[in-house]
Amino acid sequence: MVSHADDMLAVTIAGIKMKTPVMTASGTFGFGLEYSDFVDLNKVGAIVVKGTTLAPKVGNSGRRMAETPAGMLNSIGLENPGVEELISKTLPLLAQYQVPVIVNISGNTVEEYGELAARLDKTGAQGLEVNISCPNVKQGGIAFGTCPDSAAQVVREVKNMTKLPVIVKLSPNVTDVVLMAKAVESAGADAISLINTLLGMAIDIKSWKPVLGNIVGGFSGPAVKPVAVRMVWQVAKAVKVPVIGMGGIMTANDAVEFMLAGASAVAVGTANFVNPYVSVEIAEGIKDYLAEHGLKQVRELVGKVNCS
Amino acid sequence: MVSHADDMLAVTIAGIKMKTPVMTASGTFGFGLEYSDFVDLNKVGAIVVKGTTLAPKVGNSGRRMAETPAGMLNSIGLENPGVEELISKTLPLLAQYQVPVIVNISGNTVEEYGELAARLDKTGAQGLEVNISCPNVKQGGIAFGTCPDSAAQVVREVKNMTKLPVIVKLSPNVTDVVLMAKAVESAGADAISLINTLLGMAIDIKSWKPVLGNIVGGFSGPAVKPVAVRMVWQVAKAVKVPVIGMGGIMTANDAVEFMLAGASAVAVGTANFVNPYVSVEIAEGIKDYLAEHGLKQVRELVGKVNCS
Amino acid sequence: MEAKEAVAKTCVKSRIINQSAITYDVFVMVVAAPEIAAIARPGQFVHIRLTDALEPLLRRPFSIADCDSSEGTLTLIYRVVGRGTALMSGLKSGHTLDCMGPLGNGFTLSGQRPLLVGGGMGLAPLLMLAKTFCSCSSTLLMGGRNAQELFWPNIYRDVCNNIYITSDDGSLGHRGFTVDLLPGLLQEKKFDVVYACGPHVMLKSVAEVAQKYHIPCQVSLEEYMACGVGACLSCTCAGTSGKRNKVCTDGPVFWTEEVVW
Amino acid sequence: MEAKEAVAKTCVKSRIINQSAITYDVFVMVVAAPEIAAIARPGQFVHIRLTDALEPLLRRPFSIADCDSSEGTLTLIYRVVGRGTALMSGLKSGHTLDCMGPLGNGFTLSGQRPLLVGGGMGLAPLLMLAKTFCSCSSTLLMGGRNAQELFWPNIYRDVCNNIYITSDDGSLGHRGFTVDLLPGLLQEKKFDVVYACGPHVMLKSVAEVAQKYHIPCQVSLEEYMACGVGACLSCTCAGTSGKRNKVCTDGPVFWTEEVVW
Ligand SMILES: Cc1cc2nc3c(=O)[nH]c(=O)nc-3n(C[C@H](O)[C@H](O)[C@H](O)COP(=O)(O)OP(=O)(O)OC[C@H]3O[C@@H](n4cnc5c(N)ncnc54)[C@H](O)[C@@H]3O)c2cc1C
Ligand SMILES: Cc1cc2nc3c(=O)[nH]c(=O)nc-3n(C[C@H](O)[C@H](O)[C@H](O)COP(=O)(O)OP(=O)(O)OC[C@H]3O[C@@H](n4cnc5c(N)ncnc54)[C@H](O)[C@@H]3O)c2cc1C
Ligand SMILES: Cc1cc2nc3c(=O)[nH]c(=O)nc-3n(C[C@H](O)[C@H](O)[C@H](O)COP(=O)(O)O)c2cc1C
Ligand SMILES: Cc1cc2nc3c(=O)[nH]c(=O)nc-3n(C[C@H](O)[C@H](O)[C@H](O)COP(=O)(O)O)c2cc1C
Ligand code: FES
Ligand code: FES
Repeated sequence: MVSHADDMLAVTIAGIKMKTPVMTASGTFGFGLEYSDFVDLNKVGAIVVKGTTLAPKVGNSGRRMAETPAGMLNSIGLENPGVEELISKTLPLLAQYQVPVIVNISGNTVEEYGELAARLDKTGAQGLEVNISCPNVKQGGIAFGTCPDSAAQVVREVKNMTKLPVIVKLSPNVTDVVLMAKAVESAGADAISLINTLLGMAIDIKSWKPVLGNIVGGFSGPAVKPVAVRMVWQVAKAVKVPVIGMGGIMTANDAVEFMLAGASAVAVGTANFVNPYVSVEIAEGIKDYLAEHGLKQVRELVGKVNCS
Repeated sequence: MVSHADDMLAVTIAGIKMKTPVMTASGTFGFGLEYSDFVDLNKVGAIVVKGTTLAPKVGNSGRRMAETPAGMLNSIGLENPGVEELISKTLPLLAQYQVPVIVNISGNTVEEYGELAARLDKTGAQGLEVNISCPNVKQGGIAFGTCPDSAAQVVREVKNMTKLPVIVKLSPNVTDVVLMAKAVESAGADAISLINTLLGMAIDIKSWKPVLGNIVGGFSGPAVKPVAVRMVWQVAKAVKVPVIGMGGIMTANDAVEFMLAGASAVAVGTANFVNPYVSVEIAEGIKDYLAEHGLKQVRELVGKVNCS
Repeated sequence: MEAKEAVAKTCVKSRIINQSAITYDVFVMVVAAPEIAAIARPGQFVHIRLTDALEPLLRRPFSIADCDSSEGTLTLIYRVVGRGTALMSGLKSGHTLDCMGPLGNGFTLSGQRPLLVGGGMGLAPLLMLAKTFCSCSSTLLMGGRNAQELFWPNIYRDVCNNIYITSDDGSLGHRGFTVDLLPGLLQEKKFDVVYACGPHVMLKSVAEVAQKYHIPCQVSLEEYMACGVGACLSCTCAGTSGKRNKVCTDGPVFWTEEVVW
Repeated sequence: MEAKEAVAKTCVKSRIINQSAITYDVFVMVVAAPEIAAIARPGQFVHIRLTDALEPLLRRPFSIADCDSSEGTLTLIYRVVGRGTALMSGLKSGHTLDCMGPLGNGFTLSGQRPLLVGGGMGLAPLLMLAKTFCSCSSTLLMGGRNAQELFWPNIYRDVCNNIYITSDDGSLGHRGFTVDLLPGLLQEKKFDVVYACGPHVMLKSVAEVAQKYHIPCQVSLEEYMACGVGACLSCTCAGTSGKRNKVCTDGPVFWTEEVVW
């Protein structure tokens, strides 16, 4: 039964109905099932599964994660079992939950993105998140994420191949994130999510080697929040499609900050590792915030930052 | 008297001789004099003074600083007394110390940069740091810092107008920092410093207003270190001129990390606010590190990260 | 050159001697910082590093509410408003903080018959000032939201002879603001200087009234601070000289004429 | 649906019951975590959040070295190697940690006559394993750098009947590595399973020798972990099946045949 209080939190992003605006960020919540001992998956806004590629991928070798001040680096390199296993094994398991599942896809070429979209069209997935911003793979990631034309091409191809809502995930490693946002919006993106990880590096001063096997890695966690809030604010002002905000969200207050900046929904990533209950706790915290402020709907927050 | 141990730390950057590779970052150490109760300025590698403009500037209004997880935002907006007061009052005061003084300059136009360089040519300043990366002013900052051609133009103009060594300070808010580095190197930069602050934002969830009066601000401190190390590594590999590394340095270990990444010298910024003694303590810590590792010269660290 | 003068500003590892709660969110902390206590003047402040960890990163400024140079201790009175003060309030005696100070310019002790006007936590720095003036029986006008917030009369009982109290809701003393009583006081009594500390709106109206009665007035301002020593320019505010005032080093205490209100 | 089964994995606020130093950098900590103690098996681990602050941010994994389900306590034995363990070693009894667990797959208790081989801190998880086998008198082969590091014999004295010791410098027991004694032991005694935990190089050579003598062997691996529950893929390593193994959920204990060495 959906109570009145839950209604307060309900949002619809690009046609995807969510009970709460708190999603889980790709790559940080596995396929959801890994966290089912801690979180009632039915209480999560949406599960965005690990970045998926056509063929299975083993990812990068060597050490893959490092802690940094109030943040972390990862260089997983899109390890995943490939889209076929996702479709045949994982999506059916997720179908038992009443939670929208969004598949994060990554290709090496425009055609691969299209192929992924086509295959996922009628599989139970309720949306696609097009990852054009993975810093951890040579191709198929950052190249599309830093060039407005390539990004638009990917989005058009994906839109052609699927009827699913298409969220495009932007990289923060660009001079002008608004340019990228407008390019993918024009190309048909139904929503925009940001930020993916910043590109970072750490060096071990004992061994004189990079800490990560892949030398550089994706930088996430509370440390990056100021950059993420800024970019969400810039993009939300510039586009009409809904924005999903993420980057360093640890608490309900952080989520509210992103929503005031213009995010219609948020995603929690690194925070899951620190507190496995966080996605549900944040939703409850937002509800409390709304109540304290006499608001009836979470969407009353969206973009309400007063910059005058 | 210069002892042997001090020799270990001596570096020369673009002809500027420093007793230690630990400089103070512009805007975080005032004109040096403010910290003279804590730090023997003669023990600092070099003092980079606050960003200086032709005319005095009052800077931005409203709140100018905010703390973030392991970092801070500032929106000072280049408040400074103008180059004439610097030349007539401050540089003479600094002349009593045996420490190189580098003037960080910011202009609204290419000509202003040139004019600043010309005026500072014979004033006791031992070098210029050309700030083409201030995120806190509308003009004269970020525009030059994100376009390789404009950056090169500024550098050429400055080089034409002065015989002083010219350090060019790069912004991290770009897609391709190596492109910028190569552009300013080709234009004649004698050294490159990075990173300036990332562009960040914070929103007050009580008032629904941006925390900073200027809405967005420059993001610095330990939180940004992974981005800074990555960019220093990328740039140092790509250019022949020396690189001055900064961004989140709090300890001698952090400084060593930047030097392994390719920095010939480092600058400490935000850390001064936390520990006013930090610039000298870091130099001493580097000396200890060298001794422990059986190294004779700090330059033996530079760029020695082993990525094979 | 050998005999070195006492360094004006320093950072000292300061043991917490005592900490106690006055209300659920206001605490009194006594720390050992002999180097600072030896030279601190009323109106100056200390900038405190609460932890060696990187979060919270920055120091926090607190007025020196009292100072015992023979014991080498400083007293701080503070309200828990955020992460740093929450952390601070949880620290136990014996724990060590890093105190930087004494910072800023204190009050100018020029007057013979001073009136002190304090609102909220602005009463903290006035305490040391009042103690300095003790012999000449200073007068204190204090304001707060309600009786619960006005624990200050207890603190000042033995320090000020004359205490006037206002509260927003009338639950203690006069109902209204400090500035309501100010004209009356300035008219009757022969005060030759006003010292004020409290919320910005209060300071502004105190300054106006003092100016009207031609009584010199100093105010202690508050601003967000990073360095505390005049280096970062986080804390500057418009000054009447045309230059910006640094609250941390030009202030926190200013003559009202110096401030653009 | 009403009577809910004990949840396999959980996060519990765990009071530190006791903490003591064994050497200058190795500590034994006992925490109250009844929910975890009730179901923990040898070889499993807990993932600990040390502070509510944002730094250090991530949890730290520690093997369950002992577990008292009736008392509801877990024992951890850990070495201070960095920021998190340094912080941990400074915590006093009564302080509360956040323990997530029990995580991972423990040892398969299939053997009747097990040989335990441990190096360095790898001896921590073997302790609970040895206690489980106590009745059938397990044998332990332990190695360390020097006598100073080999405080373990004291810990294991009442747990294992037969203890063989090696040290790199010969300051205690046989001079050399555990693997030096392994062929002799596997030849003579009739061990039907080997359980090993320690540095990767040691595990590799133990696996080789065990394989040579056709004795099934399990090893407990260590990897850098973010989530601890199989979600982030930080900790995976190449597996012989062609798929990558997640050390946190497929392991940390693996049959040697599963591991690409
Ligand atoms: C010169 C001076 C003297 C002060 N004396 C006292 C005193 O005696 N007693 C007392 O209770 N408070 C005093 N304050 C205010 C006190 O510094 C803040 O309440 C405190 O810094 C809040 O820290 P926080 O981490 O709890 O809050 P947060 O909001 O978490 O702090 C975030 C950042 O904002 C800064 N900040 C927050 N509030 C203020 C504020 N009001 N003024 C300046 N910076 C702020 C913090 O220092 C920190 O950098 C004084 C401030 C100044 C400038
Ligand atoms: C399953 C498992 C069980 C373990 N059991 C024990 C034990 O019983 N006793 C013990 O002393 N140690 C054990 N370790 C190692 C222990 O987790 C690390 O020593 C500890 O995390 C170091 O934290 P730090 O903050 O002091 O070091 P830092 O170097 O500051 O830590 C930085 C990051 O690296 C990670 N890290 C550092 N060293 C290791 C390591 N060796 N293995 C995995 N992650 C590491 C930390 O968790 C953290 O994320 C175990 C590791 C794993 C994976
Ligand atoms: C371990 C890890 C793996 C990630 N994998 C992916 C991925 O496969 N696809 C993707 O689009 N983003 C991936 N991300 C990025 C996150 O989805 C998110 O954008 C980023 O971490 C910022 O949010 P956070 O600060 O809350 O973690 C990954 C992040 C982490 C930490
Ligand atoms: C308060 C403040 C003021 C700054 N002002 C300037 C400036 O005037 N010119 C400039 O080039 N950089 C300025 N910077 C950037 C620093 O010099 C430095 O590049 C940056 O802070 C990163 O280093 P950090 O993380 O050690 O602080 C300023 C930084 C801070 C925090
Ligand atoms: S706080 Fe830095 S100038 Fe005042
Ligand atoms: S630690 Fe995240 S998958 Fe193993």
